[in-house]
Amino acid sequence: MSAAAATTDRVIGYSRAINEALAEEMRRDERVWMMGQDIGRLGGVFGLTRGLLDEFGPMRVRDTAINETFIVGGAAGAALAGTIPVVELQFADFLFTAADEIFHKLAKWRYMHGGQFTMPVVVRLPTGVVGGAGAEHSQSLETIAMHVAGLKVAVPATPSDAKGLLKAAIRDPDPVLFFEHKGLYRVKGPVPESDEHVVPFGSARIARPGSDLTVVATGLMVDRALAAAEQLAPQGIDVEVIDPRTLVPLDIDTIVSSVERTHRLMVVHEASRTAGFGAEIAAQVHERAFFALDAPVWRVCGTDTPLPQDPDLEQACIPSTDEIVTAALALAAI
Amino acid sequence: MSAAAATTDRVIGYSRAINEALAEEMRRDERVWMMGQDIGRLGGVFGLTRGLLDEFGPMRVRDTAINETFIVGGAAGAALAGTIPVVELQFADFLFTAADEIFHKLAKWRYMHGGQFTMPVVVRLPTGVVGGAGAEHSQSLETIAMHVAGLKVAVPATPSDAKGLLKAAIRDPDPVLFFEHKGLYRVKGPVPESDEHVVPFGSARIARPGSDLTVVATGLMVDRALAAAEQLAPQGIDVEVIDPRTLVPLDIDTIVSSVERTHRLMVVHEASRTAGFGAEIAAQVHERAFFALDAPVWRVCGTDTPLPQDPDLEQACIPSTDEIVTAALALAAI
Amino acid sequence: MNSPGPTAEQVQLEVYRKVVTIRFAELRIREHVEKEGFGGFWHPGIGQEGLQVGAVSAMQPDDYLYYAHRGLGYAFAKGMELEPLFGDLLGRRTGSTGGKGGGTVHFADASRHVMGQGGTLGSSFVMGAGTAAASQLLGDGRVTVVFFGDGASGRGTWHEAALQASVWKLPVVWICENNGWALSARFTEQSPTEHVADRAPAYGIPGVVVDGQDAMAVREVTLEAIERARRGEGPTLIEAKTLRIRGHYEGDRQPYRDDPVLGDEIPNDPVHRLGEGIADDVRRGIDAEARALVDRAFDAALAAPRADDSVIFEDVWA
Amino acid sequence: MNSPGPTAEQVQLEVYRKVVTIRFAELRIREHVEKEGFGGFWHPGIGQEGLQVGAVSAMQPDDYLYYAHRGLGYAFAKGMELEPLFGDLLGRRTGSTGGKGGGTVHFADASRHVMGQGGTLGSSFVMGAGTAAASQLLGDGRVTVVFFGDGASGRGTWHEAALQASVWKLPVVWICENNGWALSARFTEQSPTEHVADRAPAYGIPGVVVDGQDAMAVREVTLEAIERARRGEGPTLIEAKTLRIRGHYEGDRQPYRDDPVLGDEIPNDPVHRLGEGIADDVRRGIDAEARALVDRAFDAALAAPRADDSVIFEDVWA
Ligand SMILES: Cc1ncc(C[n+]2csc(CCOP(=O)(O)OP(=O)(O)O)c2C)c(N)n1
Ligand SMILES: Cc1ncc(C[n+]2csc(CCOP(=O)(O)OP(=O)(O)O)c2C)c(N)n1
Ligand SMILES: [Mg+2]
Ligand SMILES: [Mg+2]
Repeated sequence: MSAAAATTDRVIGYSRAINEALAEEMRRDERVWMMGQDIGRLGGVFGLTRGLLDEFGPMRVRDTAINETFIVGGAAGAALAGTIPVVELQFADFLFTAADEIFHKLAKWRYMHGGQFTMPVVVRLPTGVVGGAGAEHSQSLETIAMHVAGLKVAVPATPSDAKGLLKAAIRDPDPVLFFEHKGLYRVKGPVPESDEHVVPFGSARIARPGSDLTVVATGLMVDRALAAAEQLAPQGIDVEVIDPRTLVPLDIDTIVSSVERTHRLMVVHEASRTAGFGAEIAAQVHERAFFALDAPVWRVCGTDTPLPQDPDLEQACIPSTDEIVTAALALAAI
Repeated sequence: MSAAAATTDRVIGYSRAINEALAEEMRRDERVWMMGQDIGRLGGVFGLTRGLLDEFGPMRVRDTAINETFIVGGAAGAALAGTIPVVELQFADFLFTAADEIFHKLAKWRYMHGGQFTMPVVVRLPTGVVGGAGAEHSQSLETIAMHVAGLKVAVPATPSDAKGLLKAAIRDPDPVLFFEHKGLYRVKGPVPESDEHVVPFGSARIARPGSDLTVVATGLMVDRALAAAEQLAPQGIDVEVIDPRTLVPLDIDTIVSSVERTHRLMVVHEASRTAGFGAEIAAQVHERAFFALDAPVWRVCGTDTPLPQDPDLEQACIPSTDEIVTAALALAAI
Repeated sequence: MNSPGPTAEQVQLEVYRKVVTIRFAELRIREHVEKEGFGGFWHPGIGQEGLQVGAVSAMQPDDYLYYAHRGLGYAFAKGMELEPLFGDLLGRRTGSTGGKGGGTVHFADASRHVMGQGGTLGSSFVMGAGTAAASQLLGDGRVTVVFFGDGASGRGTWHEAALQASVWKLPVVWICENNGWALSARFTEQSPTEHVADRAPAYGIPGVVVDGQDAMAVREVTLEAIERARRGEGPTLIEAKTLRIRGHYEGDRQPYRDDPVLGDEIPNDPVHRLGEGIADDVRRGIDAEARALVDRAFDAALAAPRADDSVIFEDVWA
Repeated sequence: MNSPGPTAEQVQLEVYRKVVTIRFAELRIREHVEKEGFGGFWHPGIGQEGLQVGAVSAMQPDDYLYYAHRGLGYAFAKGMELEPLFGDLLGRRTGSTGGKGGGTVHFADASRHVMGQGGTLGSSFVMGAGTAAASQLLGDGRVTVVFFGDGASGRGTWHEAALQASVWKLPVVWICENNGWALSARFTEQSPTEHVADRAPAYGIPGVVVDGQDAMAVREVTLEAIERARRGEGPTLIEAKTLRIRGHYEGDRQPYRDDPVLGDEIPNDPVHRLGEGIADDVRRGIDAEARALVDRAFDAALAAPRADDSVIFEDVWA
C-alpha cells in the first residue's frame, strides 16, 4: 500500500486501527471475546481496548488477575469449547511467563490429537523497544514463535496492516501470535473504511519499489528502512523495501523475486541478531537465489544483549536509519 | 578427538560420563549442589544422577516437587547467594514451563543489575527424539537459547565432550543450558581418565577431516553425519564433519576456515528447520565466506512439525543418514 | 447411565461394567507391554479405575473432560470405544489421534468432549478453567471436569487457575487422584499439608476428601460438585485417596519404593467393592462380556495398519 | 539499628528517620517526573514507606532482600545510599546498575544483599526461596525477605515456591504489600478470600495480617517471622494492609479508580504515626537533615554523567 490514501481511506492511528478491528470482529461474531490484565475498566495499559467493555460488557471483555498461564492456557481451553478468545499479554516478553501454554498447548494441541480440534486463539503481544521499558518489557521475540511449528505470526508495521491482519488473525482457525509494535501505536496512516478490510496472512507488501537493493524489514524497522531508502536515492541507490507482514506463513517468493531483480538483500530487524529471523530469511534466499546474488545477504539487527532500561541506551541496541544507510552503502559497493 | 582412544582413555557411556562429571565437580567444590525431580532416590528418570544422593546426601542432591519455575528460579536465587546449582529438568521441553526463569532471570539478571552478580547455574536438559516420547518431550530447543543473549549453550555429542563440557559448564560463572541428547545416553566412547578433563566452550571439534564438503552437525546428528561421510567416501566425496560442541559461544572461525577449503557447507540438525540454528550458521558463513562458496549453504533439519508420539514416526521427522547422503550428493553436484 | 432416572442399582451395575472392562484392558495392555513393548510409556491405572469411572459417571454427555495420564478409565467412562483407545496406544491409524499417538497417549474425542491431554503436567488446570469460562460465556450449562495427580498439584498453573476460577465462579471440578506417589516422590514428602484438598480454602472453594477405592462414593461427591458448578456457584476441589499399584510406567522397577505392591493384590480393590452388591451370575456375565469386548478391541487394534510417514505433515495447521 | 541492644526509642527514631527520608525522596522524585519526566515508569511508594522500612529494620545486615517495585523504602532501609538509587532512576553512570537502569529501576547492592528485581512480577517468589535454600545448604544463618504486591500474589510461582519452601523449611519470609490495587484491578475483585494471608494454611505456614501503616507493628511481626525462619521452622507469609496513594505509575490518571486519593492526604500516614512519640524539636531536626540528604543526593545524581552507549555491551556474560 503506498503512502497516498485511497479515497475511501481515513487516516487513523495504529492503536485505533487495532481497537477498530477488535470491535468490528466482536460485533461480527459473538464467539469472539477477550481477556487480559487491565483491558476492561482501564482499556489496556496501552489503551488498545478502550470502549470495548462498555460496548460488549464484562463477560466478553474480562479483566484477569496477574496470571499469564491462565490468560493463554485458559484461552486454549476456551477455544476448544467453541469460542474465539483474543487475549492480551501486557508485554510480548510475557510469553515467557506462559511459554508452555503458547509453545506447547496453542502450538501442538491440534497436532497431538490428530486434528480433532482447532485452536482459534489470538494472543496480542505489545512488542519492541520504546520509552525505556527494560530487558523484560522490550524484547522482539517473534523468531521464537517462527521456530515452533503450529503457530502463525503477524508483525504489522502500519495502521492498515494492523487492522487487516488482526481481523484475519481473529478469523483464522489457527493460533496467532500478533506482535504489535509499541513504538508504532501513535503512528497514523490511511486505513480503508470497510468492515471487510482483511489482510491475508502470507502476503508480503512492497513498501517501496526499487531496483538496486532489496531491504526486508518488519515492524518499527519498516519506516526506518523507508527513511534510509529516501537518503540513499539521491546517492544513486534505489532501494526496494519489503515488509513480509507475517513471518508464518512467510511470503518468501516475493522476497526471492525481488532479489532476482536487485541482486542484493539486506534484512533489518529489531530482534537480536544471532539466530533471529533475519538468519532464516538469509538462509532461504541463499538457498533459492544464490546465483542471482552479487553479494551475501546482510543483516542489520538488534544487538546480542539484553535491553537496558533507558530510552537512549535501548535505541543504541536496535538499528537506526543511519546504520541502515551505512550498511546499504557498503553492501551496494560489494 | 578421533575415534581411537588415547592410552589413558577408558571407554564409558555418555550417561556415565555425565554422572562422573557431576560427582567430580561436587567433590571438588562444596558449593556445587543439585536439585530436580526424582534425582535423589531414583537417580533421575534417565539414571544420570545415580549414586550421588548416597555420596553427597540429601542437602546437596535434592528432590523437588513438580515445580519447574522453582527448580530454575530457585537455582537462580541460590546462585546469587554463593552456591553453584546444577539442576535437571526431566525433559528439555520443560524449559517452556520455566521460561521466564531461564530467558529472563538466568539470562538477564547480571545485565539488569549492572554486573553486580554472577549467575553460575547449569540447567541439564535431556533433549531430542528417542523412543516416542511425544511433542512435548522430544524437542530440540537449543536455538531459542542461542537467540536470547546472556546464556551459554552446550550440545555434547560424545561421552568425552559430555563430561568435559559439563565440567566446564559447572566452572563457568555464566548460566549454561546443557542439552544432553537422550538418544546418546547409551552410546559409549573414550573418555580421558583425568579429573581435569575440561572441554572449553567455544571450540569446535573436527570429528572427521575432509576436503570436498563441510558438514556441521550437533548432538545425535554427528554420528549420522559421520556415517554419511563413510558412505560418501567411496563415491569420491570427502566430507569434513565439524561438531561445534557449544552454540554459545560458537566457534564460527573453525567452520569458516573449513569452508574456505571445501567450498561447500551443509548444516545438519535435529531441531526444526525454520529459524533453527542452521540458519544462523548459514547466514554467518555466507556473510564471511560468500565468495569462497561454490554453492549455497544447505540445511538438512528436523521437520517444521511437532513430533508425533511414536518411535518410528518421530524418526521420520529428523534427518537420517540416508537423507544426509542424498543431500550431500546433490550439493556436491552443484 | 447419564440419562435421567436409572435406579441406583442400574447405575452401580453400569459403573461396575465399566470398571471391570478397564481392569481387563489394563491386564491386556500389561501383557502386551511385557511381551512386545511399545513406544513411549504406559502409565498403568490399575486400581484407580473405580474413582475414574465413578467420577465420570456423574458427568453429562456434554460436559467436558480433561483426563490424567494414568489409565483409560476416564475416557472409556466418557463413552469412547476401546478400539480407538488401543489404537492410539499401539500407534495405529485407527487410533483416535490417527496414528500420532503411541504408548503414552493423547487420545481425544471431540464429539464426546474428551478434550485430550498435554505432555506437561498441570497444563489442564488452566485449560480446563478456560473451557469452563467458554461455557459460562456461551451459557451452555456444561461443566468441565479436570483430573490430575498429587504430583501435578505442585504446579503453579493450579494456583493461577484456581484463583481465577473461584473469582469468576467458573463451572469446573478438579479431581485429584492422590495415589501417594509422583514418580519416585512420596506425596507426604512433597506436601506440607496432609491433603491436597487442604488447599481449597485458600481459594474460597470447597475441598472434599473421598475414598478413591469407593467408586460410588466418588460418584456422589462428584455429582454434588458438578451440580454446584452448574448452579453457578463455582469450582470444587475433590481429592480421591487411592494407591499406585504398579510402577510409574509399566516396566518401572521402583528401586525408590519401600512399599511395593507389585502383584495384583489391590488393597480395597474397587472391582471387588463394586461387585459386592451384584449377584454372582450377573457379575460373571458382565465379566465375560467385558473380557470379550477387550479382546476383540485389542485384536482389532493390533490388526489395524500403522500410520505411514505422511501423517507427520498433517494437522500442523488447520 | 541492627546492632544488638538499641532501645525501643532508638529503634523508633531510626525507623522514623528512614521513613521520613524516603518520604522526601518520594516528593523530590515526583517533582522531577512532573517537570522533566524520565524514561520508564516511576511507581511511587508514598504512604507505603512505613511498612517497607519497618519490615527491613527487622533484618540483619547479612539477610537477603528481594524488594518490590513500589518506591525506595526497602533498599534505603537495607543500607543503600540515596545517590546510587537516584542515579539508577535518572540513568546515571553512578547509579547502582551503572547506567543500565532508568525510571523503573533494577537497583541492587550485592554487598548489602539487596538482590535486585525482575521485570516480571512474582519471579522473586522462586528466586527468594532459592536464595534461602542456599543459606540452608551453607548454614550461613541468613534469612531471605521477599516483598510483593497483592497483584503479584496471583502468579503461579507463588505456589511453586511456597510449597517447596514449606516442605524444606526454608528460611524465607514473604511480605505482601496489599495496597488494594494491581494497576487497575481491585484486590477485592481478584481474590476469592479476604486476605492474601488466608492462603498460608494451604502451605502449612503461618499467615499474619498486620496494619501496614503501622511501621513498628510491621517490624514486630517481621522480627518474629525472621526468628522463626532462622530457627529452621520455615517460612511465614505476612500481609501488610496499606493503600496505594497515587496512580500505578506517576502520571497515571487512574480513570478506572473510584476512590482516588490524589493529594498528599495520606490516611493513617506512617510518618505521622511514627512521629507521634518523638519530641517536636528532635523530629524537626531529623526532618531537616533528611530533606537536606535527599536534596544533596538528588542534585549529585543529576550532575553525574549519563552512561554512554558502550555500556550496552557490558555485563552480558561474566
Ligand atoms: C511439567 C512436568 N514436569 C514433569 C513431568 C514428568 N512427569 C510425568 S508424570 C510425573 C509424576 C506425576 O505424578 P502424579 O501427578 O502424582 O501422577 P501419577 O503418575 O501418580 O498418576 C512426572 C514428574 C511432566 N510430564 N510435566
Ligand atoms: C508477570 C507480569 N505480569 C504483568 C506485569 C505488569 N504489571 C506491572 S506492575 C502490575 C500491577 C502489580 O500490582 P501489585 O502486585 O499489587 O503491586 P502494586 O503495583 O500495587 O504495588 C502489573 C500488572 C508484570 N510486570 N509482570
Ligand atoms: Mg500420584
Ligand atoms: Mg497492589
